[in-house]
Amino acid sequence: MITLQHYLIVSAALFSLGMLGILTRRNAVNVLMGVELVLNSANLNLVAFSRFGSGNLQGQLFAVFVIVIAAAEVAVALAIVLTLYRLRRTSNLDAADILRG
Amino acid sequence: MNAEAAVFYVFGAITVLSAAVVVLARSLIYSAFALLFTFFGVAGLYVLLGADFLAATQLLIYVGGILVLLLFGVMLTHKLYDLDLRSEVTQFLAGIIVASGLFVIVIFVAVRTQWATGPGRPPSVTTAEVGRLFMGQYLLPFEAASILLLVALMGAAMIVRRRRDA
Amino acid sequence: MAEVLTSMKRFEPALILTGATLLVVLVDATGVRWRDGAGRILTIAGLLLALVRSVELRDVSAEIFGGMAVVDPLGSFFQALLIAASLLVVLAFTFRNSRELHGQGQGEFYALLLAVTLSNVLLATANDLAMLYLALEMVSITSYVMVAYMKGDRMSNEASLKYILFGAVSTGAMLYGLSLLYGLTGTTSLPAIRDFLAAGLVDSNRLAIYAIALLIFSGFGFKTATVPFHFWCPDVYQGAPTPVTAFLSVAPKAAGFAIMIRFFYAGLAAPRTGPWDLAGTIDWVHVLMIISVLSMTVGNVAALTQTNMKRLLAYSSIAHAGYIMMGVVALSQNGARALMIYLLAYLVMNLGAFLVVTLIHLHDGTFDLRDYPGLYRRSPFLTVAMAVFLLSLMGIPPLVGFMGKLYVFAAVVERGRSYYGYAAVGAVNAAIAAYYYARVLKTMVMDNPPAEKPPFRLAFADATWVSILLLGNVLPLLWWARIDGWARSSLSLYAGQ
Amino acid sequence: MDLVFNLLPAAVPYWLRVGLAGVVCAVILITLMALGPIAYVYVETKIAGFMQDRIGPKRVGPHGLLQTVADALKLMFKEAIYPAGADKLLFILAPCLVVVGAFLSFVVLPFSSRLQAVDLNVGLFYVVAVSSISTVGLIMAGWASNNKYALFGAMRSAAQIVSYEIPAVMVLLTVVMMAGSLSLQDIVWAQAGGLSRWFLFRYFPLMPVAFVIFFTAGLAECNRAPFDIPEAESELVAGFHTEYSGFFFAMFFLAEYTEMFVVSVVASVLFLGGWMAPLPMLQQLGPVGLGPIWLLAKAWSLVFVMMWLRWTLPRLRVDQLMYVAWKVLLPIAMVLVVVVGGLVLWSPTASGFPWDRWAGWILAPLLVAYLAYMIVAARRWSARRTREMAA
Repeated sequence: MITLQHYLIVSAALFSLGMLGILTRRNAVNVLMGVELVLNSANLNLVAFSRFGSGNLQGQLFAVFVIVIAAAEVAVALAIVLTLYRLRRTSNLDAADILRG
Repeated sequence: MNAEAAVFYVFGAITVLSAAVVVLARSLIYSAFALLFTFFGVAGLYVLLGADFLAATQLLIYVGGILVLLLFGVMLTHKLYDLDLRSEVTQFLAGIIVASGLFVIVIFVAVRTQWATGPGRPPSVTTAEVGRLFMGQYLLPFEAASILLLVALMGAAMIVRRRRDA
Repeated sequence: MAEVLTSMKRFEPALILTGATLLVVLVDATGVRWRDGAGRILTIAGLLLALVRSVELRDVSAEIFGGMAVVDPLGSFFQALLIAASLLVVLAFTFRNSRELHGQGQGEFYALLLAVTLSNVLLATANDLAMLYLALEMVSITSYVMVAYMKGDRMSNEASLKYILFGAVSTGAMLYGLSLLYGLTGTTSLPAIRDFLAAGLVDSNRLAIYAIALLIFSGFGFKTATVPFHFWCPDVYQGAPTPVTAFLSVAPKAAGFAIMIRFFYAGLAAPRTGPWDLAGTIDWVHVLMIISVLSMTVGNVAALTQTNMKRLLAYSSIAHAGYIMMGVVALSQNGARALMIYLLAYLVMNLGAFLVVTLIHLHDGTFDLRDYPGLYRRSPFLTVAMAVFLLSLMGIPPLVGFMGKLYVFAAVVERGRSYYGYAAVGAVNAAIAAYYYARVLKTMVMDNPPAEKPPFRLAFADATWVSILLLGNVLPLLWWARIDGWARSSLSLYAGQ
Repeated sequence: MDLVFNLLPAAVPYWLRVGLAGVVCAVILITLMALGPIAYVYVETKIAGFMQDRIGPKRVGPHGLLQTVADALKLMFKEAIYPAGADKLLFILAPCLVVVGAFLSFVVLPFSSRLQAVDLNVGLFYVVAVSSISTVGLIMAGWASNNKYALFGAMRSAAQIVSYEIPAVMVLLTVVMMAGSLSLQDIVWAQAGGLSRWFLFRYFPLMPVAFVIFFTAGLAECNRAPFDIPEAESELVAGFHTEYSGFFFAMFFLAEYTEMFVVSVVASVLFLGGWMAPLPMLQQLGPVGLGPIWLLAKAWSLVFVMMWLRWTLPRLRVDQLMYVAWKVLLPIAMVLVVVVGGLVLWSPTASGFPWDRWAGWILAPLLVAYLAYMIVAARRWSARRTREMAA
């Protein structure tokens, strides 16, 4: 029998892996991938709670909005990364270093 | 082990393993392609949870939109033959410690907590209901999201476009 | 259908802002020669109209759009504050007086500004976790674009990259917390969550609620730029075009505090024991107190060594977030009122300081404090204005900044003996802050310039707006009773059925 | 699936019946899918020959019928060549993804009221969603080949597919609003009652435009001429599959023709009444009805139009391609969505709109007559040409 906890564990694994990616990778695109993992884990939580908990659809609708927001965010982020690349020829975060102090 | 459990373990394994590849792969491009399987696995879990509309949305937007954008980002910001896209592993140890700490805490929370119990929602058709909610209770966020998309589209185009005088 | 129409009537400011945004986009897309001027006029008109409507609607208190948002006096206060902030930015900062925005397209800027204002308003009135997250991300995403507004400028680009990555991570963590909160309570509606939590927590859920609170706070902390979620702040403030910096330092911060109050009140307070007592046995006060103290200290100490004015003001804004947080920590009606008054004061003083910095940059092309000597002789007016703004930020008596500080300290002290130490830390911090604000003044007035530069020629409009902001720091004291009364009467929140 | 399921005796345990039904359906579908392209390729070569005034394949089998079988066999047994520096894992994975993406749609295609693997509630949405898997596969192929042409082809292809997906989905919305459902089966049922009820002929000047937009976007999503920029021979050798040979090349080929077929079937379901006969009385011919035959007839005619277009129209330039998608198709599609949405609210039934009842009956014969005339004229012209050549 698959219970809520099964899904929560998968989601916890996704969340931690996403955070690991965010903390360890130095490439902007890679950090974004980590963020996507975190968002997916949260969505999985929302849907699982909607299925096993209250039974309302609020979780699912929330998840739809999260997906839409993620798309907008990635579009803007990649535009910025592309501009950075055009200006610096790299998307490595360590190269973004002129703002210091 | 019944069919549901089998399907769950298959999709769960796909999700988690490919997510691990996303995070640990040395080549950026491998991470990006592994992400495809993560999204796919999550979509499978959605189906299992009875969220058919959401699963299709996941495929459409995450795979067809976000992943393709990310792939474009990877390819446009790296020289074509730059196979060795290794990232430095400087903070790897610290990252592992923090992430596994988080993992333990979140698992502990997930298992120990008494989550809200209710009637639950046996897998059923959701599309019509989702549509009605979008046009009813969720009208405000729905419209707000459309403004957000408009602004993001405009903003992204503006950022990438070169200056008028350049 | 009828419900939607009533809701729309009650939500008119947001609708006006939406309409103005779309109009500006359309006008800009036509490509006609007068589109820049038209965009500006449309923006100002839209903001004015929205401001008027939000003040007119201040007595309504109801749920709208199926409980997705609420209108109530508190929301109306913040709507007015946020719209006024945008209006001041549009009026005082123009494409003419900002060297950084010269030659950039104007229509998109106004459209973005209107969109941020709209999202700020949505954030201040959100009443559902989905709406809260959506509005928060709307504010963030539009801000990212505004920070990157200087095309081809490396600093602007880097600032925006740091901003978006940091923002994406903290809001992602927040989302995870929100999803757990949904699981714990089985609903995404804030009043329903409060009812659930008020019914009492099972002991084994204590850990969960702590984890949830920390995760969610990462989102609020990011928006209000409090420690430990402040790392983006100096870089972004320095890299962004100064008008954007001025705007970001005021409006999203205010919106962040607005939703924080609403979240703590409508989401976590226990109605039975009194409006501001928090649910369960969660030790919020100490968590918030630590964050507040850290913000003040980190901000002020780091500001001591800054030579770039934008960075200095960035650290100062982190410190101010710490002071404002005192109002949240007090967790009382007076605390909330103090927070509101502080934000009002912060609006005029911070915008004024940034305006002077922009004008100096327009003439000398520098943000560096080391280039400021001799300004007193070249433009006594600007120097005096800067002095007033900085003294106000310091919290010197006859200015509004003092009133803000007075209210927050009073709100904290009246909570009892155990809060005295906290107030003392705040006072010490204010003293540290006085040092670096005074240093700026000393540089402007007393230091000798290495070479004589020509005197300033200030455009009439710029001088006018500096004067208006200057008066904004002084005049409110004449009508203080009314302002205090407005804040007091705005304290009521829609509490649900 | 239900059909097979019900054929099995009740004595067989439930899970076995489900399993067997699934397997049988899968086998039928896969055979159909794999054999289909062989036929299309033969037809296409013949059509190409005809249009280019030559004979086309002739040697293997009668009238060259076995030519494509031979080609397929040759491709199967050819050595798979991995280019130097290619990423072998991704190189192999890519064609698989593309094929999977193309085949997944078959799960929901309704071949008749019973012959459908699953009638998903989100059927149409699902078709759109799974088609995006192929995009990722194309990019993967382009990257893994370690070849500039391949990568450029892949990027162009992805950009093209993503761009054209937007007008296509917009137009789908009009149909969804009229049918009130995303399920393909429901959409077919909403068109029951003969020709004039087909969505193509509703709201007369509007839905034909919608159909043209959908078909154009569908062509572009299959990377078919005149939208075959990604594999433009003269510029990019062969686009993303430049480096592929042997079996993997065959897989790309298979995927392309499968996608053509899927797009045609979806277009027939959405606009041409799916498995419904043009006249209600023709519907129940024979013991089980001729649903699949009607659907395949419609779909194959559309496939034929695709081939016809390929050999008639010149290729577009990249900028023209994007121009068409964003500045021509998308605005029209958006206007369509709004107008059709308003019309559906205003007069939900077909008879509510003045031209609905007779537009189909006039337009469809005209269309058929025009096609027939074109074919006859072409044959006559070709016969005359043959005589001239002989003379």
